[in-house]
Amino acid sequence: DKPVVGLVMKSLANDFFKNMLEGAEAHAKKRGDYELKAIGMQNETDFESQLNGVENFITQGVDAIVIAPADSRAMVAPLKKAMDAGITVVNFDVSLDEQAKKDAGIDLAFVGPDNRGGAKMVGQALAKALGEGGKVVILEGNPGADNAAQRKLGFEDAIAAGKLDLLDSRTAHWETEEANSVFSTMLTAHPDIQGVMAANDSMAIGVIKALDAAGRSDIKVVGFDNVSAVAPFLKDGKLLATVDQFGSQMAADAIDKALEVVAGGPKLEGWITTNIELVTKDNVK
Amino acid sequence: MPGMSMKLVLRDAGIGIALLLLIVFFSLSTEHFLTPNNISNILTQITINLILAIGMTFVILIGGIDLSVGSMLAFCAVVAGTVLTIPDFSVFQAVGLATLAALGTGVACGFLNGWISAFWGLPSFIVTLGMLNIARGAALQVTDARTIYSFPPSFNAFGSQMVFGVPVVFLIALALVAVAWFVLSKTVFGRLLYGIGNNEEAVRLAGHSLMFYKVAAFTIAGALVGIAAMVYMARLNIASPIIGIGFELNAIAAVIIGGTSLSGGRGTVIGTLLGACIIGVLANGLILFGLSDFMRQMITGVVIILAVIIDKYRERITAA
Amino acid sequence: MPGMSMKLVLRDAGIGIALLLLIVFFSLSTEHFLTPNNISNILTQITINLILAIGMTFVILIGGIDLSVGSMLAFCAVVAGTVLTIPDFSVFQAVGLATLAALGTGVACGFLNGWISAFWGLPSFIVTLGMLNIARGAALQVTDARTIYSFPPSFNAFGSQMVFGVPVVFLIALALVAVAWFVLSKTVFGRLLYGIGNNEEAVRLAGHSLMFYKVAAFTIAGALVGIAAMVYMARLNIASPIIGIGFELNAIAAVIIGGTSLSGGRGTVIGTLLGACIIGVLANGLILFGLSDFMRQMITGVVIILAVIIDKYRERITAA
Amino acid sequence: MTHPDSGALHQAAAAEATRVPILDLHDVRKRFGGTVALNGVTLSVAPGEVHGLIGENGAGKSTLIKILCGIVKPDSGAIRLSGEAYEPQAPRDAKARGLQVVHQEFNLLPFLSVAENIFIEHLPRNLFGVVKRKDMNVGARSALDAIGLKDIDVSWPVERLGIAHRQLVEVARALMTDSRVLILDEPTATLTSRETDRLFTIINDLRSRGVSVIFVSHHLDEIFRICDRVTVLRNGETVFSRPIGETSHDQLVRAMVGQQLQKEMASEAISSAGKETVLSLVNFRHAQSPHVDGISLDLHKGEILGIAGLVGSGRTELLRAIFAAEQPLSGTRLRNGKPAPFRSPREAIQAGIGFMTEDRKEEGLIMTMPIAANVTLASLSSVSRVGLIDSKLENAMTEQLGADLKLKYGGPSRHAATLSGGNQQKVVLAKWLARNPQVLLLDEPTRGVDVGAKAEIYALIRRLAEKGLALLVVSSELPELMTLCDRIMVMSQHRIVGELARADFSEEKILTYAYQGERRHAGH
Ligand SMILES: Nc1ncnc2c1ncn2[C@@H]1O[C@H](COP(=O)(O)OP(=O)(O)OP(=O)(O)O)[C@@H](O)[C@H]1O
Ligand SMILES: Nc1ncnc2c1ncn2[C@@H]1O[C@H](COP(=O)(O)OP(=O)(O)OP(=O)(O)O)[C@@H](O)[C@H]1O
Ligand SMILES: [Mg+2]
Ligand SMILES: [Mg+2]
Repeated sequence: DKPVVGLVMKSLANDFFKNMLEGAEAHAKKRGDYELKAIGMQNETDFESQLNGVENFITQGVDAIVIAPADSRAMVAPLKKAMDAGITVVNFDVSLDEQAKKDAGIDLAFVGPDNRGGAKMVGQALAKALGEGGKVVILEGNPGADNAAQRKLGFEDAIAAGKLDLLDSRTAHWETEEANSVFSTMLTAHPDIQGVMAANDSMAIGVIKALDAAGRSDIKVVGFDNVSAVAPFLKDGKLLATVDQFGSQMAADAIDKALEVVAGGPKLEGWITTNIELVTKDNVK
Repeated sequence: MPGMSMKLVLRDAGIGIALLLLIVFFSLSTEHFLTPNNISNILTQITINLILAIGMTFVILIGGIDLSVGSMLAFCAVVAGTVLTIPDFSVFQAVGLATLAALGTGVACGFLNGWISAFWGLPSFIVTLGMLNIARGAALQVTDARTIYSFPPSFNAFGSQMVFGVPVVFLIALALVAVAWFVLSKTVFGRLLYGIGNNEEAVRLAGHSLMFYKVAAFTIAGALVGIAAMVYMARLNIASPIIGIGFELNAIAAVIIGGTSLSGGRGTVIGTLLGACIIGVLANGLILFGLSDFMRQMITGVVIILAVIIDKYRERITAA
Repeated sequence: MPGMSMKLVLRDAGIGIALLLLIVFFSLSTEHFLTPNNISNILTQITINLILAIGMTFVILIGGIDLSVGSMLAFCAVVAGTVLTIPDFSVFQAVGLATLAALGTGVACGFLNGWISAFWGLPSFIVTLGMLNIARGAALQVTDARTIYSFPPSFNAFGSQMVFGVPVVFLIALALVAVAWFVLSKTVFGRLLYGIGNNEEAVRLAGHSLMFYKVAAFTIAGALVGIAAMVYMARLNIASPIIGIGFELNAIAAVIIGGTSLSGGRGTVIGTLLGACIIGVLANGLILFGLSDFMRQMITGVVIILAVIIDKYRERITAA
Repeated sequence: MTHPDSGALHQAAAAEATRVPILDLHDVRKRFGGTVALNGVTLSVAPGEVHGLIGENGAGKSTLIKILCGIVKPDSGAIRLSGEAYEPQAPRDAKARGLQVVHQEFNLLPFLSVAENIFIEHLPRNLFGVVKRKDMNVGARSALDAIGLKDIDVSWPVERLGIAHRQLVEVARALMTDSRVLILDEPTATLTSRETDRLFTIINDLRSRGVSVIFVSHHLDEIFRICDRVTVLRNGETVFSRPIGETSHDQLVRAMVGQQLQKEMASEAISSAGKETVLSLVNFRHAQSPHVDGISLDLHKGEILGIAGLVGSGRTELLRAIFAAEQPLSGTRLRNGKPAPFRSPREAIQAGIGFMTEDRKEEGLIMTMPIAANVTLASLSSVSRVGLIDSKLENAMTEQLGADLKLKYGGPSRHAATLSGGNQQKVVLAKWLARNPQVLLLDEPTRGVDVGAKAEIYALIRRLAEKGLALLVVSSELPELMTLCDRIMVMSQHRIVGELARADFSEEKILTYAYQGERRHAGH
């Protein structure tokens, strides 16, 4: 009968992974030659439930596990266990840590976007708009989250490349309300802010609302993820740019790759990059 | 006699002293803290927590607790958000109906919380922990995890309206504090809530229905969640099923820092107001002070403890 | 007389009935639930929550609460993880020292929780809420938000070791349950903890030092967090400063579902074991059952409430 | 039932009193905010002496005791124990120096077993700190046997016990440790004469072993029966301290209240009982009752019906069931001849019934709320308009009832917890009087109330009965029932075993009935 694919994602209570799941489900329906089982986790840092999910999949004897790891290191050991059980494993969205893979003695390809590159891309869009010496602040994602760290590095790359002046960098834990509060306060401390780099669009929305409330239309904001709620802001210029990672496609691509291997295809290797795209007023849908 | 009245002032001031110390400290140590702009920022930032904490005060006064306010906030918001984005209504109709929807959802959830715990005699901790999961799941289910946005601009404008530099939403919260204070300290209803928190059995044997008052306290908390959800939407112009995570802890913290006893029967909503101010001032001031995120988190913990220690110290002095 | 003993069995079984119903339901409705593999999965998955819940039982029995266990878990883990990755030690030394470090950190934080609340007479809710922030901030600060990894392979292997299909870490937790049960029900120390939860003043009037017992309860909870941190590290092979968020609610839920009164003085650690099992079985079974995540969250909430309702219903029946 | 003859012991005590007093208080003072609780107490207790401490409600007896055991610190004054300065900082210090106390309010651990409660100070343990449960249970059993509490199991949680049993458990606990001074704050307030007799046997035994006992009671006959010496406090001052042989009942009363008391109690009461039945029970079976046929009785308008019985005979249960505080198992309750199937106290109250419970701390008062709030708790609608409390009205009502009941209090806004025990009891009574009920159920109405106030309360009850109020009074004090009631029913083992009309009242008859049921039960 049909091969079973276990899809392990992060929090499904999140537009990004929700889109991803829907993409995967549509894909499963379209192909029709495999069975999809998907799980998510309770929240961003709930490593346990991903671990439990992988263990449950091993118990159920799925043919392939396609995983967006919650932590680039924690998931290495359970995935090794899955591989030892003869399950095909594909890693997507967030790359497992190279060193950790080496230590565990596994070799696993990565299908996914370049978070750091994407952040640099959107950061440079801001740098271009501000010019050299532009004063910016960063709103970081959850401290300790791999993609948050990658995006922060990407922003810093852009700051270095564009010779921007970084005034402050703080976390708002990916959240709109917290971003709103934290940013209003940052704006009080640094009234001369010219640009804001938010590590996701939810926080960018919080920033935009804070700017509205303060009556400041001179400050430029960039985000990340291209969630549908920012489309109006891109159109009216309140959001300068964001990055689309095509999440709905990403899981489907990874599943395709996994099924190829299950069907007897060659082992995957290296980094199979997926598309990212800068979204601005010009190309927003 | 002057010593006596001094003591009374101190007692009433209570946690106010800790708040004052914080304000003085941040005024002296940071440049922007006492600017009108920043003050109105702080007031805006306090608002939602304060509204939730008012409702929480009712629940804690009867010896209960409500862990579900964060999830309920999300649920109320997405229900109201759905109504608000129905295209056929005028702004006026849409906002009116959305407010009713938010209140209705909050009241329904709060009622369930109260009814289940009172009827079955279950600890409200567990019942509202259940509701925490149910309301969050429901919010995700009805929206399919998507954010609702593009509310009427005039609704959004209301969220950042100021009157003499004071945010209108904060004035609403303040009005709610006043109403809650009146209800709790002047009415029969409030008196009996305190009574239940102190000695349930005595109140029951005096011929009052515990069921009614318990359900009422949770329902009031639910209604206030509905109001908080509307304020959230007006401020941020979105309604998402994942908002409000962890808000319950902040609301409970405001109530308890404000001197209300977790075992019920003692406390005031004025204390809750001060408690919410402490939390808000601390969050704002520490950022202005320029501490790193991690240090800020540690110091927040330390100051929360210090604030209640100061309150305790004051109590010891006035008792002596 | 047979009716009588039946009643006693029912009383002791308590929440066990709810657990049994859940197990029967999932066995019948899903394919994989009762497989040896899945059972050992469930047991592994329960372990950490169970260890934390044991400590929480001590704290709740004296009428306290500990909101800081999740943050403390992270703090203990990163401290122990740092020790564990010091290159110069042998595996044996490293694991030994790391265990000491985890225990020491947990004990120190727990002691502080207990001492501050007992000495100043502060509600433990607020003190441990402070500690929640302090420990999390400290964990982030010492690691600069980085994950610590690459522990000795043999340490990691230990985390997934099985004995007759039962995970070793679960056996450790079970041993801790046994010790805690013994301490609480058989020793003078344990009985006085119950006594304090019943009526603090009476215990004080009987000439005992409340301070000692309160501090001890929180310190024990801290030590158990240290053990849980080691288990976490052995299982996931990492130590991250952001682990354990929200674990306190799960631990408290296990204790209360297990029949311990949130106001103290009543409950057993066996109940806690059953409560942790309910939470674990539910999480596992609902995934196998194939419900969508959102439905699963809602059902989790409903079942938590139902479980305590069943317990209450049983109580009413046996009381009659 | 022979009262232990203590004549010989008196002489021994008198001889010892000339030696160093074991406890010596000089000019001890204490004030709480504006209230002066102790205003110069001087007291001296000799070794092996039973020292009676009496005074009106609020005279300062309990405060004095709290000072002695380290709960409250005195403002000034000197205390010496065996000649050495004594300043206890905590209850532990007092215990270490050999003082044991049974407090007026209970301090038990409701969910722990009776045995654990008795041994809470020193749980028997082995080397590893493990409780020696067998030893503990055996020890507790014999401790309970010693004070005559045979019918309860030491492994029961205390929450299952009635209030009198709880009191006895407290006494048993205090007796567990050898002490030099044993202080008993109104231990007999909830006991029937059987238990009181046993307690006195124990006190005599302690006295013969050289232990000093401070005994607080509002029952002067008890003071004369057991004490070697008596000290009277009035308004926080020692006004009188004398060997028992050199004083008289009247003298003590005069010293306590500062004037001659009217002989209210002895005055021959005229029954105002009417024909109209306001409350009747038909085969009414309360929750703990083992008898299918239940209890049947009629209560008439203006009647004062007493219910006597031994501790645990089911009197409290009966009142609770009438009031629907607990649902009865079967039977009918009629109010003015019509069936009244109340489902909750609320409905009982609406039908004009009031119920003053025996346990003021757990069921009667809201300790941390103002006195006024407690007084109006059951009649909030009459002090409020459209749900708003009229605090002027509320205070007026409180002051009015406070005056009627001779309440000694700091002001209507003070917390109930600041009142002395007897005054707390009056507040509970005031709560029900404020409602003007037609039927009032009273469970141990004068528990801890002093003689003067008791007379006032009796007079008040009589006046209310004359106005048509029907009262059902449960009391463990037979003289109280005999003074007050028009009719007395005797309960034993959850059923009515006898009824006496006023003309036939005598302690002997009542006790015969009460014990009769007991014997029959034992015979099974
Ligand atoms: N904590 C307190 N705060 C304020 N006043 C108090 C407090 N404790 C006692 N008092 C007051 O001190 C006085 C003495 O009270 P105490 O309890 O010693 O009386 P008592 O002689 O034991 O009376 P009773 O016979 O009614 O038990 C009373 O007026 C009482 O109201
Ligand atoms: N929940 C319970 N479980 C078991 N026995 C109980 C319970 N409640 C009361 N009893 C027992 O029922 C009997 C009747 O108690 P009740 O309190 O009515 O007696 P009483 O005559 O009023 O005596 P007291 O002077 O103790 O108040 C007592 O022996 C008591 O221990
Ligand atoms: Mg007293
Ligand atoms: Mg009774």
